Amino acid sequence: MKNTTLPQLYQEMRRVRTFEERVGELFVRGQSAGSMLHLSIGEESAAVGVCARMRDGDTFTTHHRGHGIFLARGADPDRMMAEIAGKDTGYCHGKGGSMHIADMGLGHLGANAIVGGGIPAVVGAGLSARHQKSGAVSVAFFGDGATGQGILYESMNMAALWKLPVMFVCINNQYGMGTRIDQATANPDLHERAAAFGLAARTVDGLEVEDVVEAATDLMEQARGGTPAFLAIDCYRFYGHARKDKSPYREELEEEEGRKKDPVLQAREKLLTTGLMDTAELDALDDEIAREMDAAIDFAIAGEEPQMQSMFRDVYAPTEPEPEPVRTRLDRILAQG
Amino acid sequence: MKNTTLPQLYQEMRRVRTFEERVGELFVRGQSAGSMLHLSIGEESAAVGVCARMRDGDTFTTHHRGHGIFLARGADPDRMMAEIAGKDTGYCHGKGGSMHIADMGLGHLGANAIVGGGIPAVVGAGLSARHQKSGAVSVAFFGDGATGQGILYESMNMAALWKLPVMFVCINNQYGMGTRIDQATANPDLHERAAAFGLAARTVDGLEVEDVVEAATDLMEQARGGTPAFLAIDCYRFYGHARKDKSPYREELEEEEGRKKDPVLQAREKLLTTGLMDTAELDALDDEIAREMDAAIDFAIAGEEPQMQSMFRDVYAPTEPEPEPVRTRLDRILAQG
Amino acid sequence: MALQETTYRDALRLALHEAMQTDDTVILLGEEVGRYGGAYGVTKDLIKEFGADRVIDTPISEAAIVGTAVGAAMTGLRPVAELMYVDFIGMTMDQLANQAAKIRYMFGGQIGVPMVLRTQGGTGRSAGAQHSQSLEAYVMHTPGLRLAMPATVEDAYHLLRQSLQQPDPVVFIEHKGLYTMKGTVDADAEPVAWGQANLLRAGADLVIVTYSRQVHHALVAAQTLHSEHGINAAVLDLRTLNPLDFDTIRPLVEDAGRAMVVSEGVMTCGVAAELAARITEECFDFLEDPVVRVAGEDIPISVSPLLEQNSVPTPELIAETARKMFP
Amino acid sequence: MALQETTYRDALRLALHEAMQTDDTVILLGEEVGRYGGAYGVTKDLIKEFGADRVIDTPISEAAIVGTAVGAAMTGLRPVAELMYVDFIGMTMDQLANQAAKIRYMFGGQIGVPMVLRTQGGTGRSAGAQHSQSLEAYVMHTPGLRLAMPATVEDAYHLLRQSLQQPDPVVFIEHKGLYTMKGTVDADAEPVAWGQANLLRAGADLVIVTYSRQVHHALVAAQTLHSEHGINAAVLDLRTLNPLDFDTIRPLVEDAGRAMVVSEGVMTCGVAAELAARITEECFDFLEDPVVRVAGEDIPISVSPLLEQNSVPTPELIAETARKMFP
Ligand SMILES: Cc1ncc(C[n+]2csc(CCOP(=O)(O)OP(=O)(O)O)c2C)c(N)n1
Ligand SMILES: Cc1ncc(C[n+]2csc(CCOP(=O)(O)OP(=O)(O)O)c2C)c(N)n1
Ligand SMILES: [Mg+2]
Ligand SMILES: [Mg+2]
Repeated sequence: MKNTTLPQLYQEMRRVRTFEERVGELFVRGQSAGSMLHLSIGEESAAVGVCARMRDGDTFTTHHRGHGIFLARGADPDRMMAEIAGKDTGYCHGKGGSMHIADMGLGHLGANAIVGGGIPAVVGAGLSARHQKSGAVSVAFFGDGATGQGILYESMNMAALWKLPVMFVCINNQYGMGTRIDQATANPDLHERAAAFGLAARTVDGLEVEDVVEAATDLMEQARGGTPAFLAIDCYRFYGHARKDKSPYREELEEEEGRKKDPVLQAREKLLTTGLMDTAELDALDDEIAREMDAAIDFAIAGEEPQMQSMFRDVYAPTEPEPEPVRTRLDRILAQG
Repeated sequence: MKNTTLPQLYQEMRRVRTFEERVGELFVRGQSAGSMLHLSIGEESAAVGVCARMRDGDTFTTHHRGHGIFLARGADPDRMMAEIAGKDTGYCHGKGGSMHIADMGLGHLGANAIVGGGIPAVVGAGLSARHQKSGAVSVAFFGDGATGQGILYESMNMAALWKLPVMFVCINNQYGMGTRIDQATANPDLHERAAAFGLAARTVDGLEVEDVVEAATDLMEQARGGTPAFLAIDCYRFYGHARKDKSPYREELEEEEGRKKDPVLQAREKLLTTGLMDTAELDALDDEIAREMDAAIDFAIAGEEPQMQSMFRDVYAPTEPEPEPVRTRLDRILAQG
Repeated sequence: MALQETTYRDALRLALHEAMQTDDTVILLGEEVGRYGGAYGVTKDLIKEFGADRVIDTPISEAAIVGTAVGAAMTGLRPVAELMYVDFIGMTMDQLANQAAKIRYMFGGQIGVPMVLRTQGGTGRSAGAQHSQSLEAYVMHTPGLRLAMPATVEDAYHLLRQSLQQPDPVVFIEHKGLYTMKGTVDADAEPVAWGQANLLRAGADLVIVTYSRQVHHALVAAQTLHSEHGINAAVLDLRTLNPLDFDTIRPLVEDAGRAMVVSEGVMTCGVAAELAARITEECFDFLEDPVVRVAGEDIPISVSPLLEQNSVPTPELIAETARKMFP
Repeated sequence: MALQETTYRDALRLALHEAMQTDDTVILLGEEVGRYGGAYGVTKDLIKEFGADRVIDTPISEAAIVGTAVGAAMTGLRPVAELMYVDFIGMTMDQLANQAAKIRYMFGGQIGVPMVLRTQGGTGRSAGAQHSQSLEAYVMHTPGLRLAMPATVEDAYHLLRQSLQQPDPVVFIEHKGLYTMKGTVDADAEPVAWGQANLLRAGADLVIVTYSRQVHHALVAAQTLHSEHGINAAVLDLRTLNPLDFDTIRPLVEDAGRAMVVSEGVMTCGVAAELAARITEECFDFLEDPVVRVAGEDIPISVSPLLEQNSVPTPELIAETARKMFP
């Protein structure tokens, strides 16, 4: 099993943190495609802790705040950043962007800009895994806000009924946009709902990444064995919902407290206090990661825009004719007269 | 509180039973509008037991198997039967039929042919009741099959969050068409889901109507007080899903056992054994009800078909122009040439 | 087997059966597709042959059924999801239009979603406003979704087989009024190609462009027009609305100079609008008259059989309208 | 207050504010409409004035939001539900099309559903395939639903006020590209009546029929056509698509003899198809050319700004196309 020692977990979390900081920078520099950029700063242990237990061949979907998860599953930061910039060199040739990034090679069945939209796909992937006897698990990552969506319950019910190798991971950063979880439900103990549908269900605090790994180990094993699982991971969304949101709806004090629950710093402290790594080593690692992510920014900015003609590509399979452009069609029609 | 003595409850249940038998007859005589007729035979205690606790001004929605509920709330069997026959004399002038019957006077916000489709409306009615300080409760009646629909969970979550005077009543007749409840979920203890969303939740056996009344009394009081409630009522669907279904997917033995859970006979027995009514009285009552329902059939059959022109009525409010009929439009267009 | 007398319903089952036999990745999922055999009997007994792992009865969860099919299709299966009535498509439109239809595009061509969503629509059973609709326009308006609507027994078989070979999601809409229709299927014959319209009746005076059950209404009307009025109407069955075979429509309309489009869906903003607009654009100089739309009334469907029947085009309305085109 | 310099966004807020002040039964509900003030700021601060019982923040449950509005409207409230993006309409289509739209009809006229569903659509923010669509055609194809799409600051105010007086459900679609547009509102002036189109520019050579943001593109194009090519194009803003004001369209087209329809929605089976078909039917003998459709490409929207912008009609495409109509 890769990436489960604390130094490894720290490294992965730091990569996520730094990547997200660079995404913010890309935006500030006016180089991102739009402002719909949702940073997962503060949630790194969820992404890294769960992905530490995923294997080659496993599949997953994410919500709109999925950069960290994808990175933790092995994504190339260059192609990610290029996609976020809407470039042809990105994972999806600039068509998907931050909210619709995917990579079949890594089992990433797609991020989703529809809250809850990616959840049922893992049920289907679970059917495939069973059919193919591949031993793979499929994991749906989503936010606390997605617990408002009925499709989550439909999907959990099916997974439990069919005993599929499926896991539901709810990254509870306490907010859906400006709505705190206790303003969105009368019972914020989210795992209780999953239990009521017959899933193995737990909530874990995301402060210590190792706790997340422990919970993920337990539940993913159950899921792989045909008892679908649900894991809620408590954390805090450090910044606004998207790049332009300054979270005016939150008290400063709350934010201060919330940002103290920093899984990256927590792991760093622990590495230091346990003597697993010293400051120099950590600084060197952080620097190396900073360079990696700087390079991703450069790669993104240097990338070409997609070609205009690519607009009509991939609506249907490459074997099929492309849709006729409006302009071509109009020319043909007007040429009659 | 009306209709809560056992003789009254029996009378209401018998009315439902006899009405449904007549609906079957209407179908056999080729006088119903179509075959999408869903009889609630075996489920009478659910309709009668819950409705016994509803008051003037309360509102409700039902599923497609809602004749009994509507009747228990005071519907006129004549106009119901006429609607089921697709006649102008029916509650909805033959436009709605068995699955889309409603009466605003009795607070019936509508039956629904969409499984789960009528559920969220009670949340809205709950908002209205609160806004108007009317003290009314709004009750959604639905089947076990509707627990597959995400909108149920969305609605329960909202009701609990907003502390609305709303009640969810799941009539668990063990089947959604040919699918037994344990083939539709890994955890058939349906009330647990509601509890996980923060509702007051119970399951009650529907065999004894008085048990249903007791549970409904408890939960409706809570709902009226702002703790929304969920009640699952266990019973058995005596016959097929709709008029043409002979339930080949059920074992005969199971059906035999299931039909022993007959709330109407159970109440009758109890009336006899406790001496509250004797056989002669019961027979007289049953006869009177039979005559009432025979009259409903006659009324339905005697009713006029809707007028063709009524087709364009009530798409929009009466103050608005009606949609232009295709025929009129075509005539106008073709007259140009 | 080759030539076979059968029904629309059984031809559909035959197609599913063969697909499941020849391709192990084909699975069926939907409400009542297994033990019950499908609300209209299309999947009858398939569970006995292929087992509950491949013929999967689902809870009543339309949105997740479609979403599950999307995920299955992305990971190597070829799911055929069933939506019991097209009227329930409203619950699935997000999964259908935002997921299935857009995944290939959003992800830059990395992967397709080769699923089929079988469903049925139309009037004819006094089933009321929520069980009688013809909602193909929602699908046709959604780029990325293919749309097939068989009118004949042969096409019930061949179009479904072809749908199961498409690389992209196909919405396959049957008509509830056709299930018991009889006809023949020749499983070995070369079928009309996917995406091609089928000229079921030639006629030099007028082209009636239609699909699904209205094909039969148009054929009846064409017969009346011929025998009673000497008008020769061609009847073209589109078979698929996406792709739309305009290459077949164009020369027919150019020759006849008159076209009528017939659709059971409500007129406004429906399939008939698209067909009329397109024919007009492409064949304007050849048209003697405006393209005439005969379509569903802009109203919900009633349960009353009388109102129901008159809410959608009838053979009489088609014939009567055509006759008025020749004053 | 009377005449007021404001923005599209603030004009909408003004309309909501006044409606809430004058009618105690008006409530707002939706995701982030309260504390957050709406994703695009339309409902900013209304919660402060009217409280959380009338400005209701909901969980992320689009289907139940619409369903709740339906129930509230049936029991005496006048709910204004907000769908943050029209792209999410797929989750609500059952509640919208099978419930809200059909309740009056199915129940034989017993009751209406006087609710407004406010939402916004369109391109312009690199928001990608699931946040940039123009889905009004789904609504226009659904009998029972009214459909209003304001293009101007005045209409943002007046159409919303009027929508709040309709006896039937209104889907009210704003355009995300217009929120910061400036203009004036005269709250005391007699507005253009509900259901009437507004001729924003006269012109004898060609009628451009459009709505929402494309009105502005058409006006720019008309200006270019006039100044650079001497072509006089009229620009008609439909304002509501249901009701559709054909009485205003007809004489304009009959006079000009040439018409173009412009819509940001995808072309196939979209609003442009309906408009083109209808104009052709009704004005056939007056048309020199086929009615020309300038509409969204039949593709999803990309996040890349370059591809996004070119996926929908631009002023340049409108002008260029119009020019070609006068060879
Ligand atoms: C179906 C749908 N509804 C609403 C939105 C708008 N929206 C985007 S993110 C978001 C909040 C999601 O909260 P959560 O699931 O907790 O994820 P987080 O942003 O906190 O990571 C909302 C309401 C959307 N994108 N899709
Ligand atoms: C949305 C939707 N899906 C499927 C159906 C078809 N259908 C009608 S009733 C039914 C079973 C419902 O079961 P349940 O909710 O238990 O009610 P019951 O029939 O047992 O009273 C199904 C699947 C429907 N009408 N609506
Ligand atoms: Mg969150
Ligand atoms: Mg049931």
